[in-house]
Amino acid sequence: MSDFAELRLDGVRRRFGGRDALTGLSLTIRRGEFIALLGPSGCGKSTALNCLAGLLPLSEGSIWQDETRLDTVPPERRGFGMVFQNYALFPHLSVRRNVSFGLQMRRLPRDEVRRRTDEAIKLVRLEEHAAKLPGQLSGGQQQRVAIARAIVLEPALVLMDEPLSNLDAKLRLEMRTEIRRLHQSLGLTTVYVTHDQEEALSLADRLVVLRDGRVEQIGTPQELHNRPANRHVADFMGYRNLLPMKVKAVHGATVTVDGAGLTLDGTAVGDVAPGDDVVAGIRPEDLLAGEHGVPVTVEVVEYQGREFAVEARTGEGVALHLRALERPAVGERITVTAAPSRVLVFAS
Amino acid sequence: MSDFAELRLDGVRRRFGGRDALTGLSLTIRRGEFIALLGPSGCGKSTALNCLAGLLPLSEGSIWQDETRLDTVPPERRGFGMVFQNYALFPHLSVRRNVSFGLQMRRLPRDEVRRRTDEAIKLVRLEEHAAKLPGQLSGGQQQRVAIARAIVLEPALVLMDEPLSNLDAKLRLEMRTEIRRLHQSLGLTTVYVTHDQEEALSLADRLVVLRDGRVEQIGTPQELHNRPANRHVADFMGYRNLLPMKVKAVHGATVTVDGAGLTLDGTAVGDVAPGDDVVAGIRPEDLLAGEHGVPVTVEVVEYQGREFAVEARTGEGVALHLRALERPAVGERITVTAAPSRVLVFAS
Amino acid sequence: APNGGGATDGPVPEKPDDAVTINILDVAGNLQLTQGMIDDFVSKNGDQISKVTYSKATAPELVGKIKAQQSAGRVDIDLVLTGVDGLAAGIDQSLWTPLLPTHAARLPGMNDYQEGAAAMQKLAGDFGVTITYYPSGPLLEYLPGKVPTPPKSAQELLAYAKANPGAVQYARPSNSGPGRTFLMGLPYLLGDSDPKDPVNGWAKTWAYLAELNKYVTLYPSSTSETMKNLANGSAKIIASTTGWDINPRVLGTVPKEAKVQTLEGFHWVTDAHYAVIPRGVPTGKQAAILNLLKDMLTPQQQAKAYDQGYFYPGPALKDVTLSMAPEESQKALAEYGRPEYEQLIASNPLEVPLDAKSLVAAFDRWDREIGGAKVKK
Amino acid sequence: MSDTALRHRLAERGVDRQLLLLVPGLACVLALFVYPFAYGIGLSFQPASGGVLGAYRAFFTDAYQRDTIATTLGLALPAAILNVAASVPIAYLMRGRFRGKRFLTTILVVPITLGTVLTAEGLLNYLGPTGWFNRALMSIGVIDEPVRLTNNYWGVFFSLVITGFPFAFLLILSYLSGIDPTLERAAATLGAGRWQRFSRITLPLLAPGLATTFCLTFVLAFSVFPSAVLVGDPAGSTRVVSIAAYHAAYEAYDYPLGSAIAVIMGVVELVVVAVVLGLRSLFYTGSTGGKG
Amino acid sequence: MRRLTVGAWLVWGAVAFFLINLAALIGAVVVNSVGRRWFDTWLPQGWTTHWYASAWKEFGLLQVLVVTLEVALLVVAISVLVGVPASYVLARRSFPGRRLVYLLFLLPILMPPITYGIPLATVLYKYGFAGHLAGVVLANLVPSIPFVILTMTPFIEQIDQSVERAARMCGARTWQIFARILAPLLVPGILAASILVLVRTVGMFELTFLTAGPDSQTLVVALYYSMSAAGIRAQQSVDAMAVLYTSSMLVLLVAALRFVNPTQLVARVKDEPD
Ligand SMILES: Nc1ncnc2c1ncn2[C@@H]1O[C@H](COP(=O)(O)OP(=O)(O)OP(=O)(O)O)[C@@H](O)[C@H]1O
Ligand SMILES: Nc1ncnc2c1ncn2[C@@H]1O[C@H](COP(=O)(O)OP(=O)(O)OP(=O)(O)O)[C@@H](O)[C@H]1O
Ligand SMILES: [Mg+2]
Ligand SMILES: [Mg+2]
Repeated sequence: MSDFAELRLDGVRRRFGGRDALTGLSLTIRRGEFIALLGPSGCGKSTALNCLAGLLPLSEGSIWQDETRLDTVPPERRGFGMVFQNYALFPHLSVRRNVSFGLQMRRLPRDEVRRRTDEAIKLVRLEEHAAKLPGQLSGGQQQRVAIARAIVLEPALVLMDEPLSNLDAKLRLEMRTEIRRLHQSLGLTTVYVTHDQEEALSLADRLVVLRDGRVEQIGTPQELHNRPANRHVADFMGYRNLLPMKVKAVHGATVTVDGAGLTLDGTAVGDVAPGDDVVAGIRPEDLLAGEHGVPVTVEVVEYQGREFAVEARTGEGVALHLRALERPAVGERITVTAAPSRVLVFAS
Repeated sequence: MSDFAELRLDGVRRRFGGRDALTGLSLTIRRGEFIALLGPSGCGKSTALNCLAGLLPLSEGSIWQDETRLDTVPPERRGFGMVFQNYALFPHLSVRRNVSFGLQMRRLPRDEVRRRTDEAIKLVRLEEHAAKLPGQLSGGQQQRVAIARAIVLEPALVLMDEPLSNLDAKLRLEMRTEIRRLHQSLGLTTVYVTHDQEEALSLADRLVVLRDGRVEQIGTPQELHNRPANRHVADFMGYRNLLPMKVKAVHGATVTVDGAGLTLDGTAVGDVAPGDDVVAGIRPEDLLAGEHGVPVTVEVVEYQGREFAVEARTGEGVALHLRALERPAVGERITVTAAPSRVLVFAS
Repeated sequence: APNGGGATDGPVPEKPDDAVTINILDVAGNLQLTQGMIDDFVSKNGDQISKVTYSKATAPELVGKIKAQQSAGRVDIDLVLTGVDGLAAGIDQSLWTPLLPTHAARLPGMNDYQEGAAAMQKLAGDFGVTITYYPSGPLLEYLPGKVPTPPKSAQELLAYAKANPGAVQYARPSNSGPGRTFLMGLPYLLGDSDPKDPVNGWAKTWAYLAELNKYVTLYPSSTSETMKNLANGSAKIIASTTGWDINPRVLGTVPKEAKVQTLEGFHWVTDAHYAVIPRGVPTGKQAAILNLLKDMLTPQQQAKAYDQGYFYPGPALKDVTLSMAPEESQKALAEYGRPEYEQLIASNPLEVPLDAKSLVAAFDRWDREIGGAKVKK
Repeated sequence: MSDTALRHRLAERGVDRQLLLLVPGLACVLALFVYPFAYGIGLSFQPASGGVLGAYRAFFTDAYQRDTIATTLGLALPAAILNVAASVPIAYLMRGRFRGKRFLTTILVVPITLGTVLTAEGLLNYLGPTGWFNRALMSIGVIDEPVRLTNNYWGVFFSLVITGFPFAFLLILSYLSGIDPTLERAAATLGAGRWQRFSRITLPLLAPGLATTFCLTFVLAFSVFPSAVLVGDPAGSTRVVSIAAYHAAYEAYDYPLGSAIAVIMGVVELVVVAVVLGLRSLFYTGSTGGKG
Repeated sequence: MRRLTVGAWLVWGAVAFFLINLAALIGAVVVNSVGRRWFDTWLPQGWTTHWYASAWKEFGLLQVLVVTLEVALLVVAISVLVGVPASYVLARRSFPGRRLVYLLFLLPILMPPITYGIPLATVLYKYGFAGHLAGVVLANLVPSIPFVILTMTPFIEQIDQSVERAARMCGARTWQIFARILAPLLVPGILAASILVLVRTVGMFELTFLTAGPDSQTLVVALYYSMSAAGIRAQQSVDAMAVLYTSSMLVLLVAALRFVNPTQLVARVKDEPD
């Protein structure tokens, strides 16, 4: 198995003891793409990845690599690389021998093993640490070993299962750039699992949002960010204000909703009719303090470097999250509005 | 021990087997303040907190509560509340009994225990879960139990040791607001340990930045954000571009530095003289694409919702992190500049 | 314990002041025969003995235990029932309270020992009182179905073993009564120079055992094992004694039809059980024990020693006949007993066994040269 | 003030009043283990004859005594090796979760409850010349003479296997489940087949556990006493050291010799354990991925 | 679902062979203990429970069982009382000499009981403990206390220390922490250790054998005597006694396995779903 033009998952389903962990995942991965699987804990992300890697047999569906059926091939013969959440480095082997393990399994000539190992170690900038055991490395370094080990085989596809979740904030940012760089410079095809929307947005060419084992939406980061398909995706995409409301009027794509003492104009996502219960989603950064609008009382103010994150409450007691450039005083009353194009109305 | 006007740490030092984990921490905490201890892993944050709580004896120095010496008082009699990183809930006691534990230790009358427990549980909105065991709660709920348990005693001081680090991104944001709200509404005095600068900035009235057991800087969030005292603090405060350079000229507060093929004007922090080796710190968001400036090649582009995070490389191979509103193509050449007021020059 | 704290030496009263508790340690399997006698005495003499506790141990531990208790100054074993081995080891280490001749007058039964028992009593010196006795062996036991013509002399036995390798079995002597009786009986059969001196006087015996060893595949570590093998046919001829002949057949371990055979020119090597009192037992208890022993050495009580052939015949006294025994004994022995024993006992010489030291030397030599010879060096 | 300073200095090094909690345990071990052991060593240097080393000389110059060491090692080493070697594949197949695992584990661990006597009786009854085993073999015609499996080396060996295997199995199962299963999966994605995953990842990580297990099983087997008497040939091929020690102390009343033999036994065993643990230190001995 | 390889078939075959033989071995004893007479045949010539009754009577099993229970409970209680605090310190604290102390606690488990049993018995006899319940209990403490320490130390280690600190911050004194927080959390561990110690003590032959007196024999020792002491006994009643012994041990073991996951003896890991 080596290179391919596309990889197709076709109605992939996996059950655990009668419960579906993943249902009907259909997805085509093109060569060179960076795909992120995104979703809350337990939504089936790892299950999907393991099915793809061959570590879990499918309950239904099939996986195709161009015209070859892949789901009956054992993992060791799929030729994919995988980076595990906790890295899964072999604790008894040095960095060098961790990286060369896969090459040795292929019985490549010694010289080639040495050459390619050195190259991979250099790529992840671990030359100085090549002789150490994984236990002697920091989290970020271990992470890099795991990546080197996966890519040294020049795999057709690299799978990564929340590779950054064990790192601290600063390192996470750095490693994120690193991963994207490697993907680009080596021309890899990558499937990346994460529950962090920021990470997914910043890394991927396309995102697959999962919930309860089902696909909620597939699209580019922009698509997901600006037009989440439903309230769950919106919740995940940073629409922190999700207000249950009722549709009052519909004018084309623009709907007027009210509820909890608020009246807003927004853009409908999906079909809504007057009288429907809906959820209006607004990002904090789209709620602007202005002359006209809803009066709210400032409750909590947080400094965020440039701006202030504010939690405020309407007269009816609904909490709203917004941003302000100047620090408002706690208890101050301000008015806020949002552009109708920035208010998404989801059928609930 | 109960209320106080201020709490004073005076040259607090703690050694572990000959190695200093914390040296010369002097700090005055005023009633009602929210202090954050910030620093990378292993810098002595938890040590400082545990010394304050009385869980670790001091090697040197003293702690004073107004005029009473506190460092010889055992923890159970200092009357402080503490929220632990992993919550440290009593796994065998229900939520209610976790919260009431401290009251029972004080041998308060039954009625009062019940009343105050109910109140605290209501405050953190866990009424429905009062009878459950901690193991049956989600991370955020456990977090709230831990807070309720700490504040039910109406402690003079609440200590929190990275209370949010085990939560996922979305929940972390919510709980952060929650903690700030409780601090404000109950009029608590809080000392909060974190390694996340964003968290520290958004929560605290004053920040204490630690490194290797030493205080690097104490100040308000704005002070730290805009005027970090040295390169380490800057690194922590999001100055992602830290470029080693040489001072070319000094004109009052403005210095001209160059190195690695770049020449920049910046603002000196501390004393610098021409010829000095310095580090220039620039936040990614302060590096602007413009007509004139340094030409760089785009290497990695990450989508971040509104803007794009870009890693680019100068002709001399120095990596720069910047932001762009439009997606630049990888490989594209652009020019970037930074306002001199936004470039900080640290003596190194 | 009642009377536990009284003086341990000085004159022994006729009776204890108060009823005492007696702890009896049996290292010889003797209680099987005598527990009935003791219980009987206790039930009739509640004023002397309020309670008896019985316990069992192996002979090798006896010395260590008593010695340790004596050096700790707190002896809580009041009466020991032992075979020759334990008795002798205790004499050697001066563990026992001398009972004779001081208390000879209190034990009139001792005058009525039968011939063999009287010889055994000599071994006990001043310390032990013989309470049961049997002539033991050596006997050969076989199933007539499997061995139609049993060997009649030592040489025939050897020839038989040679012809049927693995068919002859005796248990490791140091673990087995029949095993050691066979060992001690051989010098008489073979006409060795000094049957009482295993080191220098047993030349023929050791040679014979070594020769026999070539055809013995197995020395089980207990007599029960040899009995089981006889029963299931994996052994054809095994060493036995009168008691081991009768009792296992009663118990059903060995088929009823098993037969015994003696070898030409054989001498009985007798065996007995003794009662001894460790040093350090309070005089009150000593008095009670002496009264108990006196009672045990009466013909009515001795008849109980017939048991179910466990130590056949069992009584140490003359003229204690089977008809005096409890009905159960009579029934068992009527069915499984062998009338020919009476004749055999009467017409063959009785020999006392080796003294303890020689016996240990014999065991050691047997272990090294016979039992251990199978191991390739 | 200097008192608090000292207290602080000690506390810095981890010495404070809580350490008193160790005292009862330490006292017990010192009084009941170290003291008797030292006493035994002392006793072994005071034989009735032959000077300070007389008891040791008596042991080593007498081939009959000396050979007990070889006999014991000849029993204990193969038994311990077999127990460990047999446990590995079984435990390996029982990693992970499957239905009936607990039941199967329980069944495999049952021999712990048998005790020496039942094992001995069972072996004598079952493997004896007319036991079911020989009967079965003879009735299907594999053999026509009963094979002798008791009252010799094999009887003791089997009893050591029966009593030692469950311990080895439990320990190894436990060590194996301490190895992070994702390591093998990682190896699979790197192209390692079943055997390579086992031999290059699992086995090396298990090696220290194997060494520890081997030591513990070996200790059990090395001290074999009752079964050597009951199913063995205690005068011959299974005259193990403990029989010699028991004989010397409790049948010949030669306490110095008994103690000397016990000391020799301890030394031989510690040598074996030291060799094995020495080999163990050649392997990686850190965390195996599980939260240990 | 998982396909079995040849190797797996071989291993399961070997396991089955072992288990079949084991079952037959146990069966042989059980059958013998209820058989009337059993010579050269497949099965005995009749059945009876008479041997159980005679074993009960002949070996004074009631008293033996009482003694066994007393010894086992005392040993368990003392070793838990002594061992748990020690393992607390070993789990929680690092102090100079910690490794030495740990080694000291490890040694009695690494040494065959008979090597220290003989000198121990001599010493216990010297001080007048041996031959009584006290001596048996003391001797059995030697491996039991270290055993409790070794099993409890990892157990305590995995209880988050900050729970104790949290209790302290709530105002609890040291003893309150022990009584209200640690004790309830340690119950499963203590239970597991206790049952394992119980099983070990009931099964411990050497030490009990060397130190037991007439009134302090436990079941194993009585069993050994019944097989090796002088006198004629029916094998069947010995077997009956062995069956009684094994059944009681089995009950204990099955109970133990309810509390201890056998796979988590040395390493405490969460069962990873796969
Ligand atoms: N081996 C298994 N046996 C039973 N259920 C399983 C198993 N593995 C996963 N599941 C269940 O399948 C569902 C999906 O699990 P999966 O590990 O794919 O989630 P995830 O999205 O990776 O979550 P996380 O972010 O926590 O890793 C969960 O409900 C989980 O409990
Ligand atoms: N009990 C201890 N014994 C020895 N060294 C210790 C101990 N506790 C902490 N240290 C050392 O003291 C230093 C400071 O530790 P501390 O726990 O205060 O760091 P921290 O800032 O809280 O780090 P983290 O963010 O990882 O929690 C570290 O180098 C640590 O290794
Ligand atoms: Mg997952
Ligand atoms: Mg910390």
